[in-house]
Amino acid sequence: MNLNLIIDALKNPNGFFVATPLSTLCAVFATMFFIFTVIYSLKHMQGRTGLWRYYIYLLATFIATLGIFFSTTFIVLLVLWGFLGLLLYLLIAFGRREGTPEAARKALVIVGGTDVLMLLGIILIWKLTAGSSGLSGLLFMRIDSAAGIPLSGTLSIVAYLSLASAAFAKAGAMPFHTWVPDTAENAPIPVTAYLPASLDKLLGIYFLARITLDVFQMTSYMNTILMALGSITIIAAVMMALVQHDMKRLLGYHAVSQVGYMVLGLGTGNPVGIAGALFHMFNHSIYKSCLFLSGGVAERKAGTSDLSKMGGLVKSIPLVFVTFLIASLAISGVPPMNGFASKWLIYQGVINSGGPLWVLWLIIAMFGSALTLASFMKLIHTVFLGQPSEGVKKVLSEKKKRVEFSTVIPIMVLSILCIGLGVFACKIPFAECFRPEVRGQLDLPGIWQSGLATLMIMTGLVIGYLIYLAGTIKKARTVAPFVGGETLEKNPEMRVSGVNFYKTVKDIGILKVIYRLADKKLFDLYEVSMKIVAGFGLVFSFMHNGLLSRYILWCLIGLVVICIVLI
Amino acid sequence: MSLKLKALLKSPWVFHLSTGSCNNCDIEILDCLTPRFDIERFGMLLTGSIKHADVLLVTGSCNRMSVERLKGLYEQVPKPCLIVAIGTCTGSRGLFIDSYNCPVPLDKIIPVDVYIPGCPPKPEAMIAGIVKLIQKVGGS
Amino acid sequence: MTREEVLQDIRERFGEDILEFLDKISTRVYIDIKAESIVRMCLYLFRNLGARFQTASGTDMPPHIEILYHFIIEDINLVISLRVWLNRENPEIASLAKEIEAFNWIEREISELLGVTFTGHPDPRRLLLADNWPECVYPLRQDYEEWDETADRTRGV
Amino acid sequence: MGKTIIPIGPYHPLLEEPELFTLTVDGETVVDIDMRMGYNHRGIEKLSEGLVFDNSTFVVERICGICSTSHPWAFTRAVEDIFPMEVSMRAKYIRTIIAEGERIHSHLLWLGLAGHFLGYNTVYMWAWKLREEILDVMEILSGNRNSYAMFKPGGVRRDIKAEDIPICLKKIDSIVPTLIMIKKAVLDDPVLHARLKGVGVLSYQDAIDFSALGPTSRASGVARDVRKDSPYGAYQEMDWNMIVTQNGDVLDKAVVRILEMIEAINIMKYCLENLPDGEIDACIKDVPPGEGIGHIEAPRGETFHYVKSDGTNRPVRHKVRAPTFMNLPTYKATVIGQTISDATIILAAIDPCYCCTERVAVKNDGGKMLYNGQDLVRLSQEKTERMRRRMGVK
Amino acid sequence: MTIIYLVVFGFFATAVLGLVTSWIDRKVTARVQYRVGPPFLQPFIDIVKLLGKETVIPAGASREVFLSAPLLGLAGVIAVSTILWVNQFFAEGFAGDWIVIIYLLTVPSLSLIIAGFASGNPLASLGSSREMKLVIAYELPFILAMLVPVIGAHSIRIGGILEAQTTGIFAGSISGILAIIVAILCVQAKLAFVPFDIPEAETEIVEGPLVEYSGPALAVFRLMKNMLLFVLPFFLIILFFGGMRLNGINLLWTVLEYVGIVAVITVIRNTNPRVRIDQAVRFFWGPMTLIAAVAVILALNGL
Repeated sequence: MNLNLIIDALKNPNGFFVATPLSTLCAVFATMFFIFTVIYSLKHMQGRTGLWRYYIYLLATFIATLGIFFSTTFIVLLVLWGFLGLLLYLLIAFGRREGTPEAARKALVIVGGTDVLMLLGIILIWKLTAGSSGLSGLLFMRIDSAAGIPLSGTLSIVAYLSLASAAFAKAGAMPFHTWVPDTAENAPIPVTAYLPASLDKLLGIYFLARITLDVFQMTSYMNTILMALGSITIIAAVMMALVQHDMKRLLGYHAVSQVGYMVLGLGTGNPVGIAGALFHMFNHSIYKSCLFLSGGVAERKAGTSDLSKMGGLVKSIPLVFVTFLIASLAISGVPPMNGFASKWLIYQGVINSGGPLWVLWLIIAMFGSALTLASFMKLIHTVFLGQPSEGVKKVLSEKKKRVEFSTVIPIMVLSILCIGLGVFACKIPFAECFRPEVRGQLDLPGIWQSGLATLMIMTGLVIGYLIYLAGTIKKARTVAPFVGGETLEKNPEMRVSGVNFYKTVKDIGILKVIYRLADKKLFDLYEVSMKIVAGFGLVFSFMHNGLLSRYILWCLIGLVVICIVLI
Repeated sequence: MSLKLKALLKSPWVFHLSTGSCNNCDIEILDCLTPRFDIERFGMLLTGSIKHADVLLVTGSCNRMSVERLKGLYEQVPKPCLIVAIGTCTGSRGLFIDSYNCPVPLDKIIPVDVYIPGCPPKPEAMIAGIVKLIQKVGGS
Repeated sequence: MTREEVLQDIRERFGEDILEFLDKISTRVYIDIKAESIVRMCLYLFRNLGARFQTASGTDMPPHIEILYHFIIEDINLVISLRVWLNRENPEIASLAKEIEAFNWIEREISELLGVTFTGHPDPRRLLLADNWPECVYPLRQDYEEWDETADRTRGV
Repeated sequence: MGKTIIPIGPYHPLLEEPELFTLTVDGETVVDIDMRMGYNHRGIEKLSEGLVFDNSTFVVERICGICSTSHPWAFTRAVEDIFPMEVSMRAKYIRTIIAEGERIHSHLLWLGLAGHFLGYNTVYMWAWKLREEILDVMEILSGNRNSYAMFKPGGVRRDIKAEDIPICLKKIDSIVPTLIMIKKAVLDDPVLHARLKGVGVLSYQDAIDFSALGPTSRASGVARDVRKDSPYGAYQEMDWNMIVTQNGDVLDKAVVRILEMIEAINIMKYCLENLPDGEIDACIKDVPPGEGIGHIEAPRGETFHYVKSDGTNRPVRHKVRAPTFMNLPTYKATVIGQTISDATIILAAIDPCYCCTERVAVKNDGGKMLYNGQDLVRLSQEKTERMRRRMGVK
Repeated sequence: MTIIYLVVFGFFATAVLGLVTSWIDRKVTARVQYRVGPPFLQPFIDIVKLLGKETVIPAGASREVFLSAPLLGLAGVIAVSTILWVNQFFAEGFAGDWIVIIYLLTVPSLSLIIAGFASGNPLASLGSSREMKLVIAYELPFILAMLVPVIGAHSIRIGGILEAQTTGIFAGSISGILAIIVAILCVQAKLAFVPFDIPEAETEIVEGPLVEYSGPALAVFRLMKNMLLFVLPFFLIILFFGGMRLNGINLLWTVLEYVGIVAVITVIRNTNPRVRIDQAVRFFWGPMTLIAAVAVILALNGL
C-alpha cells in the first residue's frame, strides 16, 4: 500500500470531503432536522430511560450524515453509511411497542444487507475503472473520478444496480421499502421523523443522484427501469397506505410512496426532472417530518395511534390540526404548496423525457397524487375531525395542560416552510442550488407562476369571505347535528371512524387479490427471503433428523444416483 | 320588505316532518312535486336536511316518540322558518284526540304559522295554504 | 290433504291438548288449547302442515287474557285459530320467536301492549311505545287509565 | 374496534313516515340492522274499540293513507264473518273496483318512490303523473283522491253511476300505453339492472319462515295471494294471473309489481264492464256476539283484521295486522352483507308502510268520534262535488 | 390587473353564467319530467335567500374549519375560471397551467370533503368518504382524457392547446371523440350529478357533506357548484373545441357547443339511476380508463 497516497489525501482537506452547493444544501437541511428533532424530543421523549444514549445516537447520526454528504470517496461513504444503519437499529429500539425489536431487526437486515451490495458495487466500479491501481486505488477512489461509466456491459449494470439498491433501501423505495412502514409504526415518533422521513430520504436520493449522474452514464433503458420502479413505488405504496389502520404506519407508507416521485424524476434524465426530484427530496423531508411530528402530538393526546380509537382532536389541538392539514395538502400536491411545485417540475420532466411511455408515467404520478390526497383525507377525518371516540372524549374532558411550546415550534416552522417554498417556488434558482447534479441549463418553458396562483387563491378566499359578510354569518348558532331527529349524545355508536373508508376500493376485482397477497406479506422482500430461509431450514432439518435410518436412506439414494450417472 | 325576506318568500325550501300520520298527507305533499302540481314553479324544493329548510311541513297527530324529536328538530332549523301544519290531525288531532299515545296538540309544542285542514288536504289546498302564508308574511 | 284430513290429524295428534274444538264455517276453525302445548302445536301447524302464520291477537277479557294464534292453510283455504287462556294477574306463555322468525314482532307487541310475558323471547325490547312510557302500564288492558298528567285532550284550534 | 352505526331515520328523505333503522356498518357494508318502531304509533286498535261498527270503517281507513281500501275491506269482511253473511254481487264488484284501483295507484306510487330513492327522478315524475290519472278515476268513482270512504259492513256506501263508467274506462285505457312504456323503460334499463339484480335476495325458505306476504313473497317464488287462496269479492268471476317470480331480488319485486298493475287494470276493466245490478248495502242492524276474521290482499300483501263482538254495537277487540308488519322483519334477512346504498332500495322494495304497521287498535270509550266520522263524510262529499264540477262530470 | 381579471371574470362572469347554466339544467330537467320548472331568476333568488338565513353550526364541530371549508372550494373554482378566461381572451397564461387546472379542479371536491368531515355528522362523514372515493375513481380516466389534447398540441399550456386548434379542433379526431365521451362522464361525477351523485345521495345519506350547512355557508357551496357547472364545460370547450370564438357565426357555434355539453350532462342525469360507489369505481377504472387509454394511444399515433 502506498503510504504517501494516504498522507497526500490527509494533507489535502478536499481529499476526503468537499462541499458542493447541493451537498451544502443537504447539510443545511440535515442540521435543521437535527435541531428540530432535539427540540421536539425534549418533551416527547421525557421520562424515558437511557435518554443520554438517545441524544448521542442522534448526534452521531447527524455527524455521519454530514460526513456522507461531503465525502468524496466511496470508502468513507460506505463506512459512514454502514454506521448509519447501525444507529438506525439502535434508535428504533427506543420504541416501546410490541413490534419494536422485530422492526429494528428488519431495518438492520434490509439496510445492512444492501450495504453489502454497495460494497460489491464499489468493487465492481474499481474493477471497471482503476482495477490496475491496486487496493489503495479502491480505498481512495473518488466518486467523481469514475465519471461516465457507460452502462453497456453486464458488470457495469450490476454495479449500478448494486449501488442503486443501497440507495433504494436507504430511501425506502420499492422493492426495499418494507422496513419503513414497520419502523414508522414501532419507532418513537421523533426517530421516524428524523431518520426514515427526512435524513434517510436526503441520503438515499442524494446518493442515487450522485451515482446516476456522476458515476454512470445513463442509458434510456436504465432510465426506463428507474422510472418504472418509481412509478410502481408511487402507486403500490399509496394503495397500501389507503387501507392502513394505524396512523404512523399509514404515514410510513407515504414515506415510501413519495420516494417514487424522486426516483421517477431522476429517471427522466433531463435537468428539469432531476431538479424536480431533488426539490421534491427537500420538500418531502419538510412535510414528512412535519406530518410525523404533528402526528406525534396527536398520538400523545389520544394515547394511541390506532385510527379507530382516535377522532375529534381538532378541538383540543387546533394548531396542530392546521400544521397537519398544511403538510397533508403539501404531500398531496395541492397548489400552491411546495409539494405541488416539485411535482410540477417532475411532471414537466416526465413530459420532456420522450419515449412512448411518458404518458404512463405521467398518469401514474398524477393519479398517485389523488390517492395520496384520499388517504390523507381519511387521516384528517379519523384523527382530527369527525366525532370524538370514547377514549378521546375522556381525554378531552380531563383538561390536560396545553401542548408544549417546544413541540409546537418545529412543526410550525416546518409548515411555514411548506407554504413558503411553494409560494416562492418560482423565485428559487434551481440551477445554482442543485449544482453539480443539475448540469447545464434548466431548459424550462418558464416555471409555473406559483405567486400568481397564490394570489388567485387568496382573492378567492377574500371573495368568499365578503360573501359571508354580505350574509348573516355573525349570527351563527350552535345546534345539535341532524341525524334524522335522533341525538348523537344518546347514540355514541353513530360515529364513523373512517378506518374503513376505502374498504370498497379494497374489494374491487383484481385489487382484492392483490391486497390479500399483500396482507400475506408476499410483496415484502424481507419476509419472503425469511420464508425461503426458513423453508431451506425445514428441508435441511428434515434431512438431518439424527436417525440412522434416514441417513442410510440418503446414502442409498446417493448411491443410486451415482450409479445412474456413471452408467 | 327587505330583499332577503323577498328572496325567502320566493324560494321557500320545505322539509317534511311526520309526527305519526296516516301517510296520506305525506303522500299528498310528495304529490305536490309531481308534474300536475309542480311546486318548483314557485321555487319550492323538498329538501332532505332540516338545516336547509325554510318551511316545516308538519303532519300527523304528534305521538309520544315524535314529540320529543320534534322539539329537538325545531331547535335545529335555521331561522327564520315557518311552520305549516298539514291535515286535520295536526290541527285538532281529529280521530286521535283520545288516543293514549297522542298526548299534546302540535301548537303546544312548536308555534304554528298556518293550518291546512283536510284529511288529507288536496295538493291544491296545500299550495293555496302556503301561498296564503307567503302573502301573510309578505304583507306584514 | 283435504280439510277433513287436516282437522282429523290435529284431533288425533293433540287430543289431550285440545279443550274445545269449534268448527265455525268451512273456512274458519277455532281450537281452544292448553297454554303449555302452544309451542308444539304451532310448530306442527307451521312446519308439518305448511300453514302460514297470519298473526296473533291478544284480548283482555277479565279475568283472563286470551291470545289467538291465527294460521291459514292456503291450499284448502282454512283459517285455524288456536286460542289460549292466560291468567290475567301473571300472564306468561312460551315464546315461539326463537323457532320461527315470524312470531318475533307480534310477541313483542303483545307483551308491551297487554303485558304478557313471553318466556325465552330472544329480543324482548319495546316495539311501539315511547321510551318514556311507564313500566307496567298496558294500554290495551280494559282497566287502562290515562297516566300522563300533562296530556291535553282539548281540541285546541 | 367499536361498531359504527349509520342511522336511517326517523326523519329521513327515504322515509315518508318516521321510523328509525340503525345500520351497523363496516366500511359501506351493512353487518347488522336494528329497527326502532313507535314513531307512528297512534293506538288505533284501542280507539276502534270505542266506536260503533259503522264508524270504525272510518278509523281503519285512517290507519294508512295508501291502504285506505284494504283496511276497511278487511274490517268489513271481519264483521261480516261474525254472522257469517255474504254481501250482494254489485257491492262485491264495486269493492273490487276500488281495491284494484288502489292497487294500481299504490304500485305506481311505489314505482315512483323507488325511482326517487335510486336518484332516478324521471321515473318518479312519470309514475306519479300516471298515478294522477288513476286518482282521477278514483275521484270520479268515490269522490275522493285517497280515503275513499266507500266501505261499510254489509256493503258499500256509494253506488257507481252508469254514466261514470265510460269516462273511467276511457281514462283507464289511456294509461295502459304509458304504463307499458314505463315498464319497458324501467325493466330494460341496463343501469337499473346493474343496480337491482341480485340485490337484497329473499330466499324461498326465508319468505316462508318470515311469513312474508304479497309481492315480497311472490317475488321469491312463494305463490301466496289471498285473492286466489281464499277468494273473496269478485275475483272468482274472471280470469287473472298471479304474478310469481323466482329470484327474490329487488328487480323481481319491481317486476312483480309492474306486471300486477297490468293485471289489476284488466280486473278493474272487467268489473266496470260487467257490473251486475242489485242492492249495494245489506243494512246490518245488530251484530251478534262472536268473532270474525277478515283478510284480503292489499297492495303490499295480506291485511288481516280480527274483530270480537259481544253483541253491542261496538267491538270488544279489534286487531289489525298490516302486511308490512310481516314483511318488514325480512329486511334483516335481506340487507346484511349489502352496502348502504343497496340498503335503502332493499328497504323500499318491501314497500313498507309504517303507519299500517304501527296502526291503531281501536277499542274505546265513547261516541265522540262519531262527530268526526260525519265530519269526514261531509268533507269528502264536498270535495267530490268540487272535483266533479271542475271536471265537468255530472 | 390580475385582481380585476379575478374579480370580474373569475368570479362575477363565472358566477352569473354558472347560475344561468344551473337554471338551464333545472328547466331542462323539469321539461323532461313534464313539469314547468323554476323561473329564470330562481338560482339567484336561492343564493340571496340563503345569504339571509341564519347559520347553524353543529355541536361538536370546529367552527373555524366548518366555516372556512366552503371558502376553500370557492377559491379553487375562481382560480380555475380565471386561468381559463385569461387564456381564452386576454393573455398567454403561464407554463404548465394545464397541470395546475387539473389539480385545482380537485379543490372543490376537497373542500366538500373537509366540510363533511368537519360537520361531525356520521352521514356527512360517509358522504365525504364517498366523494373521496369518487375522486380517486374518476381522476384516472379524467387525466387520461385530458391528456389527449395535450398530446395533440405537444404542449401543456392551455394557450398552446388553443393555438393548436386554430387549424382543426380535437373533437374532430377519433381520439378526441373518445376522450370527450370519457370527459363528459367524468364531469358528471365531478359535478356529483346522477348517476354519480353518490356522495350527496339524498335518499341514502340525506345530503352527504352538505347536511349540516345552512345560510351563507351553504350559499357559497351552491355558488361553487353552480360555477363548476359552467367551468367544467368551458374547460372541455377549450380543450376539445378550440375555445370560445365570439366572432360572427362562430359565436353561434360556441353557444351551441356549450349548451350541447350542458344538455348532454342534464339528459344523462335524468335518464339514469344512481349507481353504487363500488360500481362507480369499477366503471371508471374499467371501461372508462380503457376507452381513455385507447384515445391516448390513438392520439399518440396522430389519429
